[in-house]
Amino acid sequence: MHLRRHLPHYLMIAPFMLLFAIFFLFPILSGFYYSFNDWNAVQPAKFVGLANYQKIIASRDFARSMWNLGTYIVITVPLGILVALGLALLVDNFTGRWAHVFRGAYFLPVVLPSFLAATIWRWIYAPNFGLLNMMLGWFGMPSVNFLNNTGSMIYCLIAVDVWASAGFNMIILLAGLKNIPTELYEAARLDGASKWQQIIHITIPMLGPVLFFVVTYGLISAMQVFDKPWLLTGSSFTTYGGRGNALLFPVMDMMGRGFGAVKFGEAAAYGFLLTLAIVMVTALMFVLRSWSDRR
Amino acid sequence: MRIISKLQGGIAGLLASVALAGAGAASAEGVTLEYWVYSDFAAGDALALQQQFIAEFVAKHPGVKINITGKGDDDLTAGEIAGAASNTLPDVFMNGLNVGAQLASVGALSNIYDKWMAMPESFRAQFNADAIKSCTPKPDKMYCLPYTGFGSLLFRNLTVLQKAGVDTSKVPATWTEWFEQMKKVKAAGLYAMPDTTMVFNSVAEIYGTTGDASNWGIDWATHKTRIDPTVMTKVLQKFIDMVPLNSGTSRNDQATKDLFIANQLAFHVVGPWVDPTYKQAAEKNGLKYDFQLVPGDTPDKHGGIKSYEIVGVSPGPHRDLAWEFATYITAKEQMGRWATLLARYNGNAAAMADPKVASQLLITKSVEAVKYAVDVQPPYFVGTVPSCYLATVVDIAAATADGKYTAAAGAKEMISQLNTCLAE
Amino acid sequence: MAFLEISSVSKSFGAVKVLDDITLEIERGEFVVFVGPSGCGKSTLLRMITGLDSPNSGTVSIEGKVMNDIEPAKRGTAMVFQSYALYPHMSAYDNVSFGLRMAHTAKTLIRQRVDAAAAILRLDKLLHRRPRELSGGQKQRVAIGRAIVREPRVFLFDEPLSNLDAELRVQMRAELIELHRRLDVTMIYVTHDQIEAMTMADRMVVLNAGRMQQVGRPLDLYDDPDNRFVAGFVGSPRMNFLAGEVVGADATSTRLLHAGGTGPLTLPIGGLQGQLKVEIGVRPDHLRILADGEDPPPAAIAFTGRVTFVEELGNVTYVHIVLDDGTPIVVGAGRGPRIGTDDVRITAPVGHALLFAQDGCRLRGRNGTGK
Amino acid sequence: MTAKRASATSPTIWTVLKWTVAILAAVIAVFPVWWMINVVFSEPGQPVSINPRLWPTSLTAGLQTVHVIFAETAYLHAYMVSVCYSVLTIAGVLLFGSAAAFEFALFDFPGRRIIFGIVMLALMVPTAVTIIPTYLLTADLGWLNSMQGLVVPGLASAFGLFMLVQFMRAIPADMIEAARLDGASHLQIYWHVVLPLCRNAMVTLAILTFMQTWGNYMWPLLVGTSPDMYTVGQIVGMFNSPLSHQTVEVVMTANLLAAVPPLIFYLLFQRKIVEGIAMSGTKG
Repeated sequence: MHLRRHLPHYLMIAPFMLLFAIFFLFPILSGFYYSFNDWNAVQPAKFVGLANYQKIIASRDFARSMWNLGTYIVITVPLGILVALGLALLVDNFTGRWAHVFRGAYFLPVVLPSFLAATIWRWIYAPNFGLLNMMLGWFGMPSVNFLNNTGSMIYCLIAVDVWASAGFNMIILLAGLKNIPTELYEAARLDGASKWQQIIHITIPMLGPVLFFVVTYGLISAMQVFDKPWLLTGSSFTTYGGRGNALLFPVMDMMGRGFGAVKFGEAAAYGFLLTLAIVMVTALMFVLRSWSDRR
Repeated sequence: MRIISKLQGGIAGLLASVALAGAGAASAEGVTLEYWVYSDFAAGDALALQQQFIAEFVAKHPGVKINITGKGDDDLTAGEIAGAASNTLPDVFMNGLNVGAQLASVGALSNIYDKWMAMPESFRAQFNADAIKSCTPKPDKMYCLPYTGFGSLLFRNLTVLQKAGVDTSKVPATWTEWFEQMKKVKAAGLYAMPDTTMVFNSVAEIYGTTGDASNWGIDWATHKTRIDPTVMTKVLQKFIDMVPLNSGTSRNDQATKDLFIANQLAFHVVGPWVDPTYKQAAEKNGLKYDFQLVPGDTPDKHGGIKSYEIVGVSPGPHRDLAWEFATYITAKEQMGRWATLLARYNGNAAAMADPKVASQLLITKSVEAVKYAVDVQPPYFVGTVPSCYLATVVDIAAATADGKYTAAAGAKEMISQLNTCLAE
Repeated sequence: MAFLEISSVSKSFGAVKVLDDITLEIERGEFVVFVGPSGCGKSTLLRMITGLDSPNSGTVSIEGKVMNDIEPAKRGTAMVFQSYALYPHMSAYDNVSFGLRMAHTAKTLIRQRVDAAAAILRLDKLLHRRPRELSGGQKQRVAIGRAIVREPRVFLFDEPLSNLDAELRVQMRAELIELHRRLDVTMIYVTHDQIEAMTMADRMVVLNAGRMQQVGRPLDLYDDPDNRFVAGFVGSPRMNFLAGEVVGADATSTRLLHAGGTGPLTLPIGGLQGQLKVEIGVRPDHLRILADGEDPPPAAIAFTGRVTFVEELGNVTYVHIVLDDGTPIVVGAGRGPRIGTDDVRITAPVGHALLFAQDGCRLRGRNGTGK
Repeated sequence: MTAKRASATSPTIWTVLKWTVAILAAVIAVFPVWWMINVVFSEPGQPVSINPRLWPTSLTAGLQTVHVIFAETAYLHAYMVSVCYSVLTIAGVLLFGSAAAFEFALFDFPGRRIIFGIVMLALMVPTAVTIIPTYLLTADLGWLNSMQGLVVPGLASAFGLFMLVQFMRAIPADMIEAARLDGASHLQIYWHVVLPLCRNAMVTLAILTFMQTWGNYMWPLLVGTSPDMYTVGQIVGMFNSPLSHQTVEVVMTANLLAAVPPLIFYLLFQRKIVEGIAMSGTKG
């Protein structure tokens, strides 16, 4: 009786869950199994315990990629959201056709496949005659080899990243802005709040839940950054990360260890270390949210 | 537009041929061989010739079908490793010597030593002995047949050199002469060289101007680099010297070709594959260029690197037939036609010596260049060169050029880091 | 056997008891209103009848047939939701006909029934519109139309008027009563608004905290509530309650002291015990303010309080008074002279005083002459 | 006093500033795409160092390149494969995802929370971790070089489920109960009531899925090894390979052609896309 009553529910989720179990859960679990094995995907796996994990954590590339990832996230997530928020506030200040035009323009980069973004920006960053350097030239400044200077590389990536993702977040924040009742602003204006004070005291707090979504989603995807740095540095499975490994990131290192060095056990272990980091960061975000909700 | 048609026309042709072959297979019982090549081998004229080889081979082996598939460099490797893992390897496939060790380690390449030895002496003698040695890491282990190859050449933009007041008839015979010319180019406000510290291959090319095979590569027995500190010191000094002269783009960048064509860049050390692009520019935009051997420290020495693309056979059920096909396409006849059509050097020495082939300047220069050049990542098929090895070489070269190390300190640091990397 | 029988129905969600042993019989064609404060279980009871929830114990039967295991759609009931629950992506016509379409009714028959319902509800010109193009009252009518076309044995309404403004609410009330008259089917109506209940119901069921408090005709409940809850809930403004204590009792009468009172009061309720703490309930309309110098009539309740606030509504004036012990009292007075003084004396005939025990039960006395 | 001054002068300053920033940002956002188009429509053979391509110089040259690429490569066939891949994936993701989301969002049944939790946890595992095991599985099924191999493993989209569940949670329970009272079966409620109600979310998910499958590179590369399964991404990858012999404008033309479908898609459905994404974000 009990089961019969719930049967329709299980039938409806069955196709999804079946596919999920076969093509996600099983691979994840088998990946987890292989992470404790020396495995090149061909010969039978050889159990090595935690050796893969130890090896990765001890390796120079791991430290480097984690350091890069940290730097990247600390800048790109807040900056990206700040830019998106700025754009959203800007668009919100226009009405009618122009609001549409600007909103459409800012969203355009989101539509491009990401390999294109990286390819185009490689040319813009090119030394001497690249567009950016041409502009520096107008002001009499010397050419900078943006993508080959260990100091500037990560910022180049961040710029491309912000360029490509700001539009997406802008749209979400814009919707959040529209949901803030205008009465609040009117009340604040009657209280004598300046435009800036209105943003700080009304807009930002009222955007709280939306910002939470944007930040959490941004963090999760930033931790998996792969194709943009891969293409900006012209990486291949044998050499990746760019000069001085300045654009080496965990997923890149993982792919290199897999398809370059053919150590898939190690790559799987790497993947689970990264997964662990993502789960921890996400959990932290939720803890922070419930903490701030309680206050 | 000719180049496009040459290269990409192939994909369409390829599909057509697959379809045709599919239609034919219905009546023929038997075997289908999957044959994977670099994407530029499966496009345009190159594809047409490959198709002809296939047709000839199939004519002698009725009932056999061969599918040719083109893939980009990295895709080829990923596909072959994935294929090995899932037991869906192509029967015959190409790749670079430098990933040979990986492919052998996952069992994608079968040991063809017995089959090789079973071939008549006349066949075996056709090949470049060095290339064969690269495929044979141990006396009884052989994993590949050499296919196309290259030795780096020095492409010279004559217009730029003339503008800089360099006598273009005087090909630099030594590094010193060459460097003098570079400085003149710079003085004329133009770029002398691409940045040679940006990719491993160009670092290796410059290393070749001083060093040689005896002090290059990895000693896998001790897990130590064979790079010699005194040689590397000299090489690093060259990078330091070249810093003000270079264009900031790498040897492989499209931008470098762009600068060369635009008469902004004097020298481009690279493989012969840029020649079609430059030839096209010569026809269309009046680019004046030639190619020479890369000068070394002494007049009897030359820099640059060499390597081969290889043909391997997978250990599948069609191994015998696959081997037969591999020997067919690498034999003198075919390699001669290949070289004639594309003006590309390859590992079949007999074919290279054929007068019709040797009459092509690019090939004769390549043959010569290969004689002097160092291998990119020797020795092959022994160990997988870790990515930190390649990265370290490039990073220290670049850091030294940036002034973070003196040449001597850079060399010392590089070797110690390389040994650490190999020990990991 | 009654048309609709609810017997011993109990329901709890986790530890919370939502319905506690409800037994009720409803006759065919009756208009029954479930009323009570929010959370009293009235909506849950409605959902038991229609089958959206099932009871933990007890049965619901219609025309003698136990409905517990019958699908909601097959019970012959139709429900109008508080939110109307109209499908926003369908036109009014499609909304009304949805159930028929699900049952694969013939197209012509659907047309007929929808048109008939539309005619009753004056929806003819609105059938092509989407819900968002309809006003609140129109949406309400579409929601009712959706119920009508199913030709149910029982109509269920879950606070259907709470989203309407006051004027429209009054109008819709009248329309629903008219509809009930026309269709002559059983209707069960849930509301927390006792005025709505009073005006519409043939019979009212007052619920509180999952228990049925009293069932009866509206005026019976108004005049003769079974307990303090019903007394307080039915009628507006609420009944006044004065704390009191029985000081003497015999077979026919009770003497008691009460808040604000000047002396013992004798009520014609017999059979109580002395030393009993009680509450005296008097409706505002039965209270009267004594003019200056006027003496209270004999055998009347009389007490003194301070005026805090006067509501003059035109036809009636409510005077808010606080007694010394803080008990708030409302007195309904006709349009009269403005009250000038702060301290007033109030009176009511003893016949209108109801007596409640401390547990809220009505004390009717042994002779049962409550009134 | 200060307030008065501010209101007298700030509108003009504010307006000028607003327009300047807005236009500047628009230029930055659009320029790279504009530049790519200019590279395609320019005199061939002219290096970027001479012509930085601030505007197009030769329409015919660009069209010629496009024509040649279409005529002489399998680009059109790859379009077809990519479109099939995208459309089938979208259809599957929407169908399976919405059916599951319907249950997770609107009903309660034993195990609901834990099952949903597991799916959400999987959202945090990078694709790179699972790609090899998934590939091996697909190969074992004999699905290499087949459309089902390309499509099926990607159908159970945890992200899609998450998005649809978020959206469906906003559907009032009354609506579902009304449908039940109307005699709609479980399936009919799903099909006639819930699906039409979350059309916007479905459109958004379709678009995001489209962008993701269209740009997907690694999976088609592993699964579709034979040329008749090449997707646009793979063909473009061949043009872009590090040692490709192509000149800038040819490579860029190939790139642009890959970007055209999403761009057209965007221009046609801009409003829907933007609204859908806005909704999914604020609901989440």
